[in-house]
Order: sequence, then structure tokens, then C-alpha cells
Amino acid sequence: MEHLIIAPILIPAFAGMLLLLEVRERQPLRRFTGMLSVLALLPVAWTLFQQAAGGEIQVYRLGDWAAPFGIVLVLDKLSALMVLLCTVLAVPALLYACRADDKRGANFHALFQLQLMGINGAFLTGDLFNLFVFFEVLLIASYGLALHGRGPARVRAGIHYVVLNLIGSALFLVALGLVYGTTGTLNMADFAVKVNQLDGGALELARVAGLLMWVVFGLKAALFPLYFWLPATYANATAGVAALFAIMTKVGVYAVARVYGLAFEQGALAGLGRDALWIMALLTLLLASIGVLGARRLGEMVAYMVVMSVGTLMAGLAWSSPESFGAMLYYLIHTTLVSGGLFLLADLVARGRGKLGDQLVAGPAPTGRAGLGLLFFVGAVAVIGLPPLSGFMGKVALLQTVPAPLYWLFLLGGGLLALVGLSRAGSTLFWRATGDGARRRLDRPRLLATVLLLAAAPALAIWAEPVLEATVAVAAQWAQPQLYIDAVLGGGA
Amino acid sequence: MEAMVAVMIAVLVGTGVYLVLRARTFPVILGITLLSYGVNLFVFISGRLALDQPPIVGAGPSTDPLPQALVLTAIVIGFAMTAFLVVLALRGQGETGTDHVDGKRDDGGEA
Amino acid sequence: MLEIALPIGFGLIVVALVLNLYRLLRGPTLPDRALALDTMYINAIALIVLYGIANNSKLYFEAGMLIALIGFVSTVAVAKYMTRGDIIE
Amino acid sequence: MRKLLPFPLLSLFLWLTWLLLNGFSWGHGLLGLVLAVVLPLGTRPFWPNVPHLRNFPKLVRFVLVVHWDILTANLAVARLILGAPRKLRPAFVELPLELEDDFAITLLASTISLTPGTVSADVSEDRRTLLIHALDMDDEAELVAQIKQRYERPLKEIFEC
Amino acid sequence: MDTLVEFLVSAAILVGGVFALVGSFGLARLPDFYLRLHGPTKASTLGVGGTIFASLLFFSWQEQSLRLQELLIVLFLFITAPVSAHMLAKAAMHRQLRRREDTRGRPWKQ
Amino acid sequence: MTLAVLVLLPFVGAALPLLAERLHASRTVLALSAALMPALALVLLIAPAGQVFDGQTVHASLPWVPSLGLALSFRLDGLALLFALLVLGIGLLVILYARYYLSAKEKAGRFFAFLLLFMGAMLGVVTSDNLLLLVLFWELTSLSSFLLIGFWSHQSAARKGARMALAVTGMGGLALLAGVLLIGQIVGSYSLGDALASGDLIRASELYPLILGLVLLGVFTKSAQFPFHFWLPHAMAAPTPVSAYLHSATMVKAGVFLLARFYPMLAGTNLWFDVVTLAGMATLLWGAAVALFQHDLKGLLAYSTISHLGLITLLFGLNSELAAVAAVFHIINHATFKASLFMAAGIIDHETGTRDMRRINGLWKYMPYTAVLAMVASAAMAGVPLLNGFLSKEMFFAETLESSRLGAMSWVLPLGATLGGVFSVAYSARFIHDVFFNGEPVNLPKFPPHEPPRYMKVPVEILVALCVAVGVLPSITVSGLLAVAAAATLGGELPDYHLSIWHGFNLPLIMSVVALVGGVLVYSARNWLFRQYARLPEINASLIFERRIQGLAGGAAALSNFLRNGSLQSYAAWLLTLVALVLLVYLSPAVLDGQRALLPLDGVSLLAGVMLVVAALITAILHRHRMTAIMSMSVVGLVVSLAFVRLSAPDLALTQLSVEIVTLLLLMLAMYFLPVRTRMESAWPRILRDLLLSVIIGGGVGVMAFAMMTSDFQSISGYFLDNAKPGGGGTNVVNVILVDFRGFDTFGEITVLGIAAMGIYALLRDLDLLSAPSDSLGRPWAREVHPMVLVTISRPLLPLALLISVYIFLRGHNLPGGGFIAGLITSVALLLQYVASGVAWVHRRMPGDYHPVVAVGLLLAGVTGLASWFFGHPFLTSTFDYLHWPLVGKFEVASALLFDTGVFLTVVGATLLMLANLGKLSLLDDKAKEGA
Ligand code: NA
Ligand code: NA
Repeated sequence: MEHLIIAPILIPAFAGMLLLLEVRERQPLRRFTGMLSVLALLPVAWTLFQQAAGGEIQVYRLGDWAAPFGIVLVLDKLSALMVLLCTVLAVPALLYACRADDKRGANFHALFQLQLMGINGAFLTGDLFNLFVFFEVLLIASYGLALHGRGPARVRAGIHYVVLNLIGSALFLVALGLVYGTTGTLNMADFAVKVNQLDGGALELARVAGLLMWVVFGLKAALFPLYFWLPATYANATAGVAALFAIMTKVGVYAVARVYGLAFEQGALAGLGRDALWIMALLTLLLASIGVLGARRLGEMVAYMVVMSVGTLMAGLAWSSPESFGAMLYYLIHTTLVSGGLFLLADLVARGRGKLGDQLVAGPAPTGRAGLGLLFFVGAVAVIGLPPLSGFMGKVALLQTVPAPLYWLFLLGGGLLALVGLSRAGSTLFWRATGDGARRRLDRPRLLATVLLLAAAPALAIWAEPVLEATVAVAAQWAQPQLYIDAVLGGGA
Repeated sequence: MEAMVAVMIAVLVGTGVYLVLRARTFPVILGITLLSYGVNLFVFISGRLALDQPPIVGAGPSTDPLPQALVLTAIVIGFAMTAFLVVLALRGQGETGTDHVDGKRDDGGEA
Repeated sequence: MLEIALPIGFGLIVVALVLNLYRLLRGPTLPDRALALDTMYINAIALIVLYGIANNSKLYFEAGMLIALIGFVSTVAVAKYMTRGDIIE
Repeated sequence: MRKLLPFPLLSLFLWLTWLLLNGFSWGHGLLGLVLAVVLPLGTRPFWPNVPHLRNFPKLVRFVLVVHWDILTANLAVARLILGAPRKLRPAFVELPLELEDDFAITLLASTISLTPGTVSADVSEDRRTLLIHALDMDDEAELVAQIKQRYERPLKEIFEC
Repeated sequence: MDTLVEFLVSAAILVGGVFALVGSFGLARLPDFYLRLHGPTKASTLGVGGTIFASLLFFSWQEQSLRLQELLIVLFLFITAPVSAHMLAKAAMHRQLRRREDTRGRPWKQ
Repeated sequence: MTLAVLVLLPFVGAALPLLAERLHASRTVLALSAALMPALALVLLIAPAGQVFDGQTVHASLPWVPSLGLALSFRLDGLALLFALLVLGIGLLVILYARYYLSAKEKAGRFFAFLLLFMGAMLGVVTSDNLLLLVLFWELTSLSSFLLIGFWSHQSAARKGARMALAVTGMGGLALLAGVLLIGQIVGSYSLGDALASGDLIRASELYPLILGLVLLGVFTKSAQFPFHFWLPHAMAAPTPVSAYLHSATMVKAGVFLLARFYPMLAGTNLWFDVVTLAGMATLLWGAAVALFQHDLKGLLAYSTISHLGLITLLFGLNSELAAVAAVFHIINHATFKASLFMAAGIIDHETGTRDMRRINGLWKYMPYTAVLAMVASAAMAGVPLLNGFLSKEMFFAETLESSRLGAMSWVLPLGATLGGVFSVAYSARFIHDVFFNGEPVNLPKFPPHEPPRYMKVPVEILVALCVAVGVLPSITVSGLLAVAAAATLGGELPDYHLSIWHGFNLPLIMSVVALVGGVLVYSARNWLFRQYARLPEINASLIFERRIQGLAGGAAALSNFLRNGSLQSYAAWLLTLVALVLLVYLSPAVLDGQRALLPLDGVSLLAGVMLVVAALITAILHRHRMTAIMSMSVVGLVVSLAFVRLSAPDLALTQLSVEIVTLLLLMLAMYFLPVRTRMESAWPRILRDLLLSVIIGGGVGVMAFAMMTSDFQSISGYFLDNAKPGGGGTNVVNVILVDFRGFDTFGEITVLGIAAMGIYALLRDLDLLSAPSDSLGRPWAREVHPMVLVTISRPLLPLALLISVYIFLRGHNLPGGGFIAGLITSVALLLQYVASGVAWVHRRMPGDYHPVVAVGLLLAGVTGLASWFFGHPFLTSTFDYLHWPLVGKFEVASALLFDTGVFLTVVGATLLMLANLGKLSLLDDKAKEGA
């Protein structure tokens, strides 16, 4: 079972490759393969999570080469949690897409699987350059998925998304060049050790490397002023894709957390860029909540909520106490699942309103108004952070652990703006209906997928304690980078 | 030699930056390509310069092989990305009827 | 003798390359530029071969061979583009 | 045998190339042989019409002639280029073709291009005429005759009879 | 013997360099495209040929065994270079590029 | 535990009416199903209520989220009991009332469900023993009231009213949350009991003003205190049972409940007095004055509610124990008379079809019984003796006289109180006179009005009976409850007070008389007053609020769209500016402290470098002349390849060269569909900005490069050089790294290539592109499609190139080369076939779908990696051995070669998938042209 760590990468990878082999475009077979893969990932991710919860950090040496020379995968509590979250999100997202969205372009299922491979790889790898490679895997797959379907709006957004990320990749390479050029290593743990032995010009260069990484991760995470690409990209992606993308920004957050926690929490460059991250995160929070208020489409609104959540998370991370990090992780789980569900919901609404789509103007009521209205209400309450759902728990946890008045103001004020925005949106979509929309029934599997994700809101609230205990345990391990370093480099190194 | 390589990198990155800031897809593609050249060279020189010391075992002293492997990976990935961007530009041209990065038509309208 | 001939040889070819670049920039027509680029590639082979001699290394031979074998494809593509617009039809 | 070695000359050529690349050893001889058989077989569909080599010694002779011409023509042309360009007498010349096989025509065109001073600019669609650009032409008939005599005729003998 | 080889190698290098330069000089200097087209032939034949000959001699001498690998470069170049020239000529004719007025004969319409 | 169940019951009960509605139950059954759980709760309340009356506080606690300090802790003390009784009792009455109020068409099930949700939330607020739980229920009341107010969602007023209420009370709730969290920080616990016991600690804290401000923001918004009162009148768009419930007895009372609840914790300071009293006074007066001028029955009641809430707030603000008792008492009284009044108003609305008092006149004739009830309740509202309102108002007057906080200005309080009383009487008089007398009805939508159904009056009767009972016999009816409630509010001993109708002739009595007489006088001057009022500019809070919100949303949209302006150039500029800032701020000359010896610069390298620089600059400058730019960029690529040769990287040189060729093919394919030349678009400021960014970033990266190259460092690369041969079986260390040490990177890299190809394929499918019908000079394209010379040469080149590919591939492990370069050579050779002979020709000779090639390549690499599992090694562990064959001799067999084959196939498949499909575009294009 030692190989289980790599399964979250290999299962979707092989599924993706097999899907490529299937040239005859038998959609049922493709759907089956895709679903089989994500369903197989579920027990794997859960087992890994359980294993990691034991406290031991597992290291998988690819090619049997010892760190720091070969690439290692590292399963600690944090990476296990992220993999699990990704998998849990992927199942409903794919289920939703399997209801015909996957036919709107070529290679959807293969792209979806390889997207998962990239995300899981990014979470698991313990090597900075390998992180770059997995970033590229997940990015190129996301380009394909974001552009899945057709339409000028999607392409316009796609061009922006792609070009910005290409610039980001170039910057990442510069950072990696600096990392190697100063510390002579690429392994994260080794880097953490060696960066603290630097002085003089090399230390200055390593500082720039770290800051450039923040910029790159900030771009992935969609921090101000790097989030402008996100609303259009997410709002124009097909629903299943948008739902899956809810975790993409978290890859950026994860990357910051990982590198920061290992290398910059203490030592020569302690607190690197923390103030800048803090300010950017707060501005993100503020501007994204303004964006929520000003959004003209539901999808765009949800996309801005994703950006808001990034601001919330990064600001929490900038405080980076184990307590705040634990709270942040809880919030991360909540926001990922709920915003994923809201993307699906936005699509359900759009489908039920015909031409108007998810535009926030009065029109025919969506099919299944009462049910969707209820789901919207639940999702909105959760995402705004009103009780009694997960968002409230997350916000309380964050507010308790981040004792900064400014953060409180922005978090609560942002919540208020979101409240106003979402209540307007809900009122327009579900109340101000000018007659009924299409009389078709809601598609059951689509509804199921949406409900599954939005059910996270009550579930995470009811079981807030065990989840928080878990995330706090993750944070506690994260706050002891030496554990990670020892596990990877074998103690003595 | 080092100074000259640094200047090369600086110029490649600089021109790349300038071009990615243009309004049409084509110069952006050029910019990304130039930027990649510069960045690849940057990663390459992180192993320091060495003349006539190819990293082949048994052929005398050897330069640092690791950055070379990294750059090779980066070149391939860069190629894949460039190709995607080129085709995306075509898709943009096809869907919006213009090669403007924001889909703005020359007549000021939007597709 | 060789230590004199080699630098001269390098110099001659680099000057040739510079002249090619001049033509490439000067144009005036697209075929001129394509021709200049093609010539640069060929001169690059000479440069690489000389470099192999200078360093007594055979590791660079393949680079020259690669250009000789498939370098012309770019020129062909440009020429085809000029005549037909579509290079694969 | 024909089935296994549809293009013996190509196979030989590939085998020699392989040995040139890798140096001679039994292992590479064997491997080269395998490749020399397999690759032409694999790419066979890409060869709709096959030129047949009739006269190998003439081919060798032809190659030597061409190389010699390249050498001498280079010197002549170098003088022209370094001299006053105004003195050049450029011309487009149409060369009526006797060759009929595409491969042979291509070889002729390439040969003309390789020898400095002349470039094959085009082949007419009916494959009857070759357009040549000459850097400095004294007399059209003489040029045409020279090409026909030095290159076209040997090629005709080598491939077509 | 060594001196002779070294002399030959050096000579070949110089010949190669000179012809490469002459070709490129022609490319830079000649007045119309069709004339310039003749330049690269030198680079690809005697230019590369000279250096290849030098290399061939040099390494055979170094290793005391015949080494003809480099011939392949010339061979490939001889196969491919005329195609480039041919295609460029066609492109030039298609674009009806200006030719020197005293050119006899005329290009073909494409 | 009963307590927890009790709070839970309404939530559970919310499902019943929905279920009943599903089963098409009659309205009575629906109402009964809704009433079931509250009734049960009321019964369950009996036992603990007894304990409370015995002076105990009943607790129940379940853990929920201990790490947040959130527990399902409940307490039932006097205050909670009082409110629980109000919530459940009036709730039941409202359910009964709603049974008749809602028409058959309405979704009564949903209505009752919302109502019960609200009831549960309210019950939770009043019984919470945990501050966070309290906030949780507090926000739930906002949410459920949002649903209730917006129940008639087809009405614009309902939607707007609901949103406004939610926005205002939601804001208050967030503030309250912040306040509670701060309290928790100071107290170290979120237990209400702990917090109440820590009043001194809190008041002494420097956070106290902030806490007070935050909590009061919650209170004032919820209880509609000035200046947050404006939402309440617009909440009247709700069905009347909702108003009767939420806006008399429950929701708005949550605010004043909190004042009572936190009284021991926060009250007693001057700040408290100033803020609370002032807000209460302002609200009292404003509400009372405006109420008189409302023509809408419910509007009048709404403003009167605001006013009475102000009164209660004012009382709590006085920092006097007696005042607090009075406040609690008035909470009870107001709940009873106001609920009954709302119900009466609803009946009138129901029977006449309008709520406009200018049309509703003389109803005494038509519905005398209702009139009596309404008149008694109004009288209670006015503070007429023998009714409950009189008692608490009397106490109120007395308390305003006691306060000395304002010193010389102390007379302001009783004066204000009296003035409030005057208006209170006046609007009560109007409610009686204008509705039931004052001539004949005017143009009623329903005429003639009748008495409502019998049971619809029952709730009103009960409430009015309570008004009278309390008013006449306070000591029997209410004193016990008031005592425990007040005691709980004060957190201990009760002050000495007396509930009786007659206190003798004293100042409060005079004030009452003044209020009564003055009120009647004011009302009689109503016509003049209405005319004056009509001259005032009309302030429609809803409109203003809606405009504000719209303005806010518009502003938000404008700001968002200003930042996110849809321009890639601006996004990229933001990103690059950030990078430039990092470089400007953190790159100091200190980075250039390296001691590494420099390599000599030779002339050849220098000239090559200059060529690169020139070519790069030309590419940038001439980018609008696209073909020229492509050509000069190819020069850059060539020089970079040569640089790799010079700098000891033969593998990179080979890779770069072959990638160059494929890239150029790609660009040429694309140029067919893209403009060849574009006009200058950027203005000079933009160009200068971009130049600045370019110089800073380019320069910065150059400086860092120089700094790195000139400094020594320790790296892990020695390990690779040492182990490549013994461990990896190859002498080309770069290749061994690629297929072995870091084979996982390569695995990812070819995956990227494969995905890119798939993505490109997807992008190209059904892409309609118009190609230029003529070349850039406007001439038609050349006739000849497949030039013979090219075709003829391309064919022998294929096997030759394949041979070279094999050569490059096989030597890769030991010498420069490898699967990637070999793959590119093969691809180029195949692409040459496409270029020379066309897509159709090639596809007649080999399958045109390259998906399986990519897949097989990736699978081969992956499976090779997996194979190591069977030998007990991790993924991608390589193995190699040396074989000895006769004749052939010793040669190496390495699993890495298999992996590299995967790389080879992926590269071939991916490049062809990309480029061949791009080539096919024009086929479609041709078809389109033919079709047209
Ligand atoms: Na020639
Ligand atoms: Na009236």
C-alpha cells in the first residue's frame, strides 16, 4: 500500500489516457470511465486522509531516488486534506457535466481527468520544480476545460486567462531559477533548510524568488490585483467545470501555505511578504465583495464570491498562527464546496430561464423555482457567512483567531455587501418572476449534484467540531515544518 | 561572457514583456515566445556558465546538468503552451472576428 | 596553424551571419528575409562544425545534422505561405 | 525479395547512413540492416511511383562531375559577386526537358541549383520545361546545351534509358 | 604528416569561411532577389563543405581512423538546400518581385 | 434537556405544514399541523416554568462546536420565560388568525413553515445561554423574517421591504457578532452566564465602547431605533399575521430583549445612558409623531411600534432598576395590544379590501364587535387607565422624572415623554375615530364589510382580554411573571415597586392627563396638521433605500468594471507592475557581491549576442509587420540554440532547434487566418508605460542573472554526475535526469504536451475561420498546390528522417539526443509530407487521428513507471542491464528506453494532432467557400 500516495495522480492520469484512446466518441463509455475514476479516487483519498491523520508524514520517492535528488511526493495532513477536498468536489462536478455538457466539445472527459491529475499532483509534490510541472498540467487542462463549449465570451475570457497564466508561468520559472541558483536545490524541504543558510546577495535573491512565487501563487489564487481574469473565466465556463474550478484558486492558496510554512515561517526570511499578502488579501476581500454587489450575472456573482473567499483565506494565512490556519482550512473546505455548488445552481437557474440565462434581470421564473430558491437560499446563507450554516462557523473561527480589527471590518462588511447583493439576486431570480419559464422538469442528476455540494453547508455546520478538530490538527502539523523536513530529508539532513 | 548573457536575458525578457502588453493576439504570442527564451536562459544560467563542459560522463569536466534538464522540460511545456495560445488566437479570430485580445472589433463593437 | 585558422574561420562565418541579419532586417521583401534566414541556418551549421573542431568535441555534430536535414522545412513553410497562404492543404 | 526490399537503393543508402552515423560494428550492421528493411517498408505508401536505378557506375560518375562543377563554379561565382555587380548579366532561361520521371527532373533541378551561378526557379506544370535563373549568362543556347550535356543526359541514362 | 594535416584542416576552414562569407556578402550586396538567391548556394556548398572537410580530416586524424560521419551533413544539405531555393524562387515569382532591368528572359506567372 | 427539545420543536414543526400541503390537506388541518409543535412546546414549558417561578434558572446544554465556544446551551430564567410565552402564545394565536386570513390560493403550508422557522429562531434567541448561539438564532430571525416579509413575492413592495429589513437587520447582526466575539475575548468564554457575571470586567475594558457600539447597532437595527427605524414601515408589506407576530411581539422585540439580556453586562455607564436614552427618546418622538400622519392602517401601527420600542429603549437607557422593570412590563403590554391591533387591522383590511384610513370610515355600523375590540386595544396603546398600557406608561413617566443624569436639562426627559404620550393618544384616537366613525366609508373595494369569521376574532379577543385583565388586576395577572422577568433582567434583586392602578395624585398622573387631553386636542386639530404635513417633502424610505442600494450596486459595478475593465493589457500591466515593484524594491546592489571568476568573452559570442539583441528588438519594434517579426524572432531562436551549443548544452541546442522549426510551422499555419499587418494602436503614454515595465523587469531579471552567474553556490548536481552511470545506466546526465532522476517531471511534461494537443483539437473542432482569398499584396494565390520538386524530395526524406530519429533516440541515454528530439524530427518529417502533398494525400496513407498515438505514448511511459511496482520499487524506478549477444556484443537494455519511447510517441502524436488539425482547417474553409 506504500504506492497509495501516488494513486490520486495516477488514477486520473491513466483514466485520462484511456479516454484518449477512445476515439469513437462513445459518450456513455467515456462518462463511465470518468465517473469510475473519480469514484475510485474517493476511497483512495479517504484512506490517505486517514493515514495522514495518524500523524506520520509519508514520503514517496519517485524512481527510488532519495530526496533531495529525486522527486518526492509528500503526504502530510495538509496535502491529504486538499486531495480529499478535490476528490469530493470532483464527483458532483463530473456528475453534473455528464448531463450533456460534456458533449459540447471534444475531449472533455480526458481533460477533466488530467485536470484532476494536475491538481492532485500539485498538492502532493514535495519538489518545487515538480510543482511547476503540475501547475502546468492543471493549467493546460484548465485552459481546455475553460474553453469547453463555444461562444465569443468564453474565448475572450479564455485568452485573458491563458495569457496571464503564461506570464505567470514565466515568472515561476524565474523564481525557480533563483531558487536553484541560490540554494542549489529544488526539493521544498531542502530549500527550507538551505535558504536559511544563505547570506549576502544570495539571500537577497532568495527573497526575490520568494516574492515572485507569491506573485505567481497570488495569480493562481486570484488575489488583488491579479484576480481580474477570474470572474469572466469562471462565469463563462460550463457549470461542471466552473464547479471544479472552485478548487483551482485554492491550489494557489495551498502553494503559499506550503512554501511559506516550510521556508518563510521562521529563519532568515521569516515573514517574507506577509504584510503585502495581508494588504492584498484585504483589498481582495473588499473589492470582491463590491464585485458581488455589482455583478450582473449570477455566475459572475459566484465567481466574485470565490475571489472573496480567496481574500478571506489569504488574510487568514497572513496571520499564520496554527489557530488561524486551522480556521482558514475549515473555511477553505466550506467555500470550495459551497461555491462549487453555487456554480452548478447558477447553471440550473440559467437553464430554467431560457434566453435570459443567469442574468440578474427580471424574467420568467426558473424551472423548479421553489426547490432552486431553497437551494439558493441555503447556498447564499452559507456563502455570506450567516448562521446556522458552514460559512458562519468558518467566519466565527476566523474572527476568533485573527484578532485584527481591519480584518473583522472587511470580513463582516464584505459579508454585508454580499448579503445585499445576493438578496437582490435571489429576489430578482426567484421572486420577481414575470411568469413561469420552461415547464420542463429539473434534471434529477443535475439537481443531485447541486444538492450534494450545497449539502456541505449544513453538514459542515452540524459536524463543525470534528471538521475543525481535523483542520486544527492539520494546522498543528503544518506549523511544525521540522516534521516535514525530517520526514523528507530523513531526520539528520 | 556573463555580462553578455545577462544582457541577452534582459533584452529577451524586456522585449517579451513589451510585446505581451500589446493589444493583438499575434504580438502577445511573440512576446510569450521571447519571454520564454529569456526565462529559459535564466533557468539555464542558474547552474552557472561553463564552456565546453557538456554534462556527459567521461567527457571531461562537466557543467551542472540539472538546469539543463529543467530547461528542456520548460522548453517542451513552453512549446505546448505557445501552440495552445496560437490556436486560441485563431479561435478568437473565428469567434469574435478580430484578433484583438479583448475581442474588440475594429469598428468598436464587440462580438 | 590551426589556432590562427580557427579564429579566422569563426570570424568569417560570424561576419557572414551578421550580413545575413542585415539582409533579414533590410528586406526589402519577404522572400529576401526568408532567404536570409535560410542562409543563417546554413551558416550556423558551419559555425557549429567549426566549434566542434575548436573544442575537439563531436557532441555538436548532431546539431549541424539536424539543421541540414530539417532546417529547410521552415523556409519551405514560409515560401508556401507566400504562394498559397495555406501551408498544409 | 521484392516485397521485402521494394527499394534496394534506398535500403542500401539507409544502411550506409546508419553505419556512417554509428561507425561500423556487427551490432550496428545488424541493427542498420533491420532499419534499412523496415523503414522503407513502413513508408512504402508514401512512394507512389518509384524511379529505377539503371546504371550505378554512371551515378557515381555523375556525382563526381557535379562535385567538381560545384568547386569550379564556386570560384567563378565568387569572382562575380566580389566584382562589380553591374557587370552581371542575369537571365531567366527556359530549359526544355527530355527527362520524364519526376524524381529525375527533381535531381536535375537540384543539381542546377547546387552548382553556383544557376538556380532552378520552376518546373512547368506539364514537366516539359525547367525555368532557370542564371547569375551571369553569356549565351543562352550554350548554357542550355551545357546543362543538357553535363547533367540531363547522364541522369536520363541513370534512371530512364 | 601532422603539419600537413593541420595545414589541410586550416585551409579547408579558411576556404569554407571565405565561401560562406562570399555567399552572404552576395546576399547582402546583390541588387535583386533573384541574384541574391545565388548567394546561399555558396554557403551551403563550399561554405559548409569546407568546414565539413576540415572536420572530417581533423577528427580522422585525431582518432587515427576514417571518420565520414560529417559527410552526412553535406549530403543532407545537398538534398534539402535546393528545395529551399526553388520554393523561394517560386514565391518571388508569385510576388512578382522586381528584377534588375537588364535581366533577360522573364519569370513565370505562378 | 426539555429546553433544547422545546427550542427544536418549532423547527421540526416547520416540516409538518409543508407535508400537509403536499398531501392536499384542508386549511384547518394545515393550521392545526402548524400549531401542533408550538402547542406541544407550550405544554413542555409548564414544568420548567414552575421552576422559574420558584426562583431557579433552568439550564440545558449540548456540546456543538466546543473549539469555537459554541454550544447548544439554553437557559430559562424569568426573562426567557416571559419571552418564550410571548413567542409561543402569540405565535399560536397568529396561526389561528392566519388560518382565516390567508386565502385559499395562497401557499399556506410554506407560510406556516416560515412562521415556525421564525418562531424557533426567536425562541432560540430568548433562551440561548451561549452568546454565539444567541447570535446564530438572532440572524436566523432576520433570515426567516426576510422570507416572511417577502412572502407575497409578486409584490414589489414585499420584495423591497424584505430586502431592506434583511440588509438592515443583517448588518446589525454582523455587528452583534463582532460585539459578542469581543465580549468572548474579554470574558474568555461565550457562556451567557459567565458574561453576565463579568459586567464589571467588560465595562472596565477599553474595548467597552466598541462592544457597546456593536451590540447597540444590533439592538437598534433589530428594534427599529432611530436612525435605523426606516425598514419597519416597509416590512408592513408582509401579510398581516406576520406583522402581528414579528412587529409587535417578537422580531422587533428581540432588540429590546437583548437590552434586557445584556443589561447586567453593559448597562450602568454614562455612555450607555447617553446613547440608549437618546436613541430611545428620538425614536419615541419621531415614531409617535409620524404615526399620526399615516393613512395606512398598518403604517400607523408600524410607526406606533417604532415609538413604543423607543419608549422601551429609553427606559432601559435610564440606568435605573425601576425603569428596567417598567421596560419589561411595557414589553408585555405592547405585545398584547399591538398584536391585537395588527390583527384588527388585518380583519379590516380583509373585510374592506383596503387599509387606507381615508376611505375606511364608520365601520362601527358594519362590524361593531371588531370595533369594540380594536377600540379597547387602541385605548391600551394610548395609555388609558384600566388598561395595561396605562400602567407601564405611568411607570415610564415616573422614571423619566427620576433621572438626574442630564443635570439642569433633566426636564427634557419628562417633557419628551409627555410629548410622546400626546402623540400616542392622538394616533390611537385616530385609529378609533377615523376607522370606526368619521362618516361613511368611501369607495371600499369590498362593500359592505362584515364581521370576520368567528374564530378569526378569537385571538384578538384573547389579547384584548389580556389587556384589560392586566390593566385592571395587574397584581393577579402579571406581577408574578413580571417579577421573575425583571429579576432576571436585573440579574438579582428586584427594586421596590408597586403595580396598581392608583398611585395617588402625582406628577406622572398629571403627565398622563396632559397626554390624554393633549392627544385629543392634537387629533382634533388633525386637518390642519395633515395639511402642514402634506407640505413637507415626502420621504419614502423604501424609495431612498432602494435608490441608495441601486446606487451602491451601480457604484460597485462601476468600480468593479473599472478595475476589471475587460482589457487584457490592463490585467497584464497589473501583474507586471507588481513584479516590477518587487524588483525595484528588493533588488539592491547587494545582490552583486559574487566572487566567482568571470569567463572570457570572445568576439564570436559577442557578435552572436549582439545579433540576438538586435533581432529581439526588431521583433518588438516591427511586431506590426508580422512576417518580418516572425523572421527576426527565428533569428533569436537560432542564436539561443547556438548559445546552448556554446554553453555546453548540446541537448538543449538540439531541442531548441527542432522546437523552432515546429513553432515556425505553427505560426505559418496560423498566419493564413490572421492579419499580416496591423495599424499602430497604442497611444504614446501606453507605450511609454510598457517600455518602463519592460526596462524594469528585463533589467531586473538581467541583474539577477548576472548576480547569480557571478556568485558561487552549492548544489545537488554532483550527485547526478556521480550516479548517472552507476545508478541510471547512462552517460548523458541530462537525459538520465529526464528519464530517471526526475522522470516524474518528464511524465508531467509529456502529459502537458498531450493535453495541449487535446485542447487544441477541441478548439479547432467546428471552428469557422475565413482565410484571406488573396495574399497580402492582394494577388490571388498561386495555382500550384503541391510543387513537384518539394513533393519529390519530401518522400525519401521520410525514411531518412526516421532513421535519424532512431539514431538520435537510441543514443540519447548516453549522448545528446533522446525521445523528445527524435519525436520532433519524426514529426517534422511527417509534417513535411503534409506541407508537400496535402492533408488528403497523407491521410490516404496513414490514419489521421493522432489521439491514440498520444494515448499510447503516455500509457507506455506510465506503464513503464508502473512496472517497477512489481519489483517492489516506487513509480518510475528504472532498471538496466547489459546483454551479451554473439556478433552484436555487449549492449545495454534500460527500462528508461521504454519510458523514452513513450515520450517519443507522445511528442509525435501531440505535434501532429496539433498541426495536422490546424492544417485541416483550410479544408473546412474551402468547403465553406464552395458551399457559399
Ligand atoms: Na546554383
Ligand atoms: Na377614515
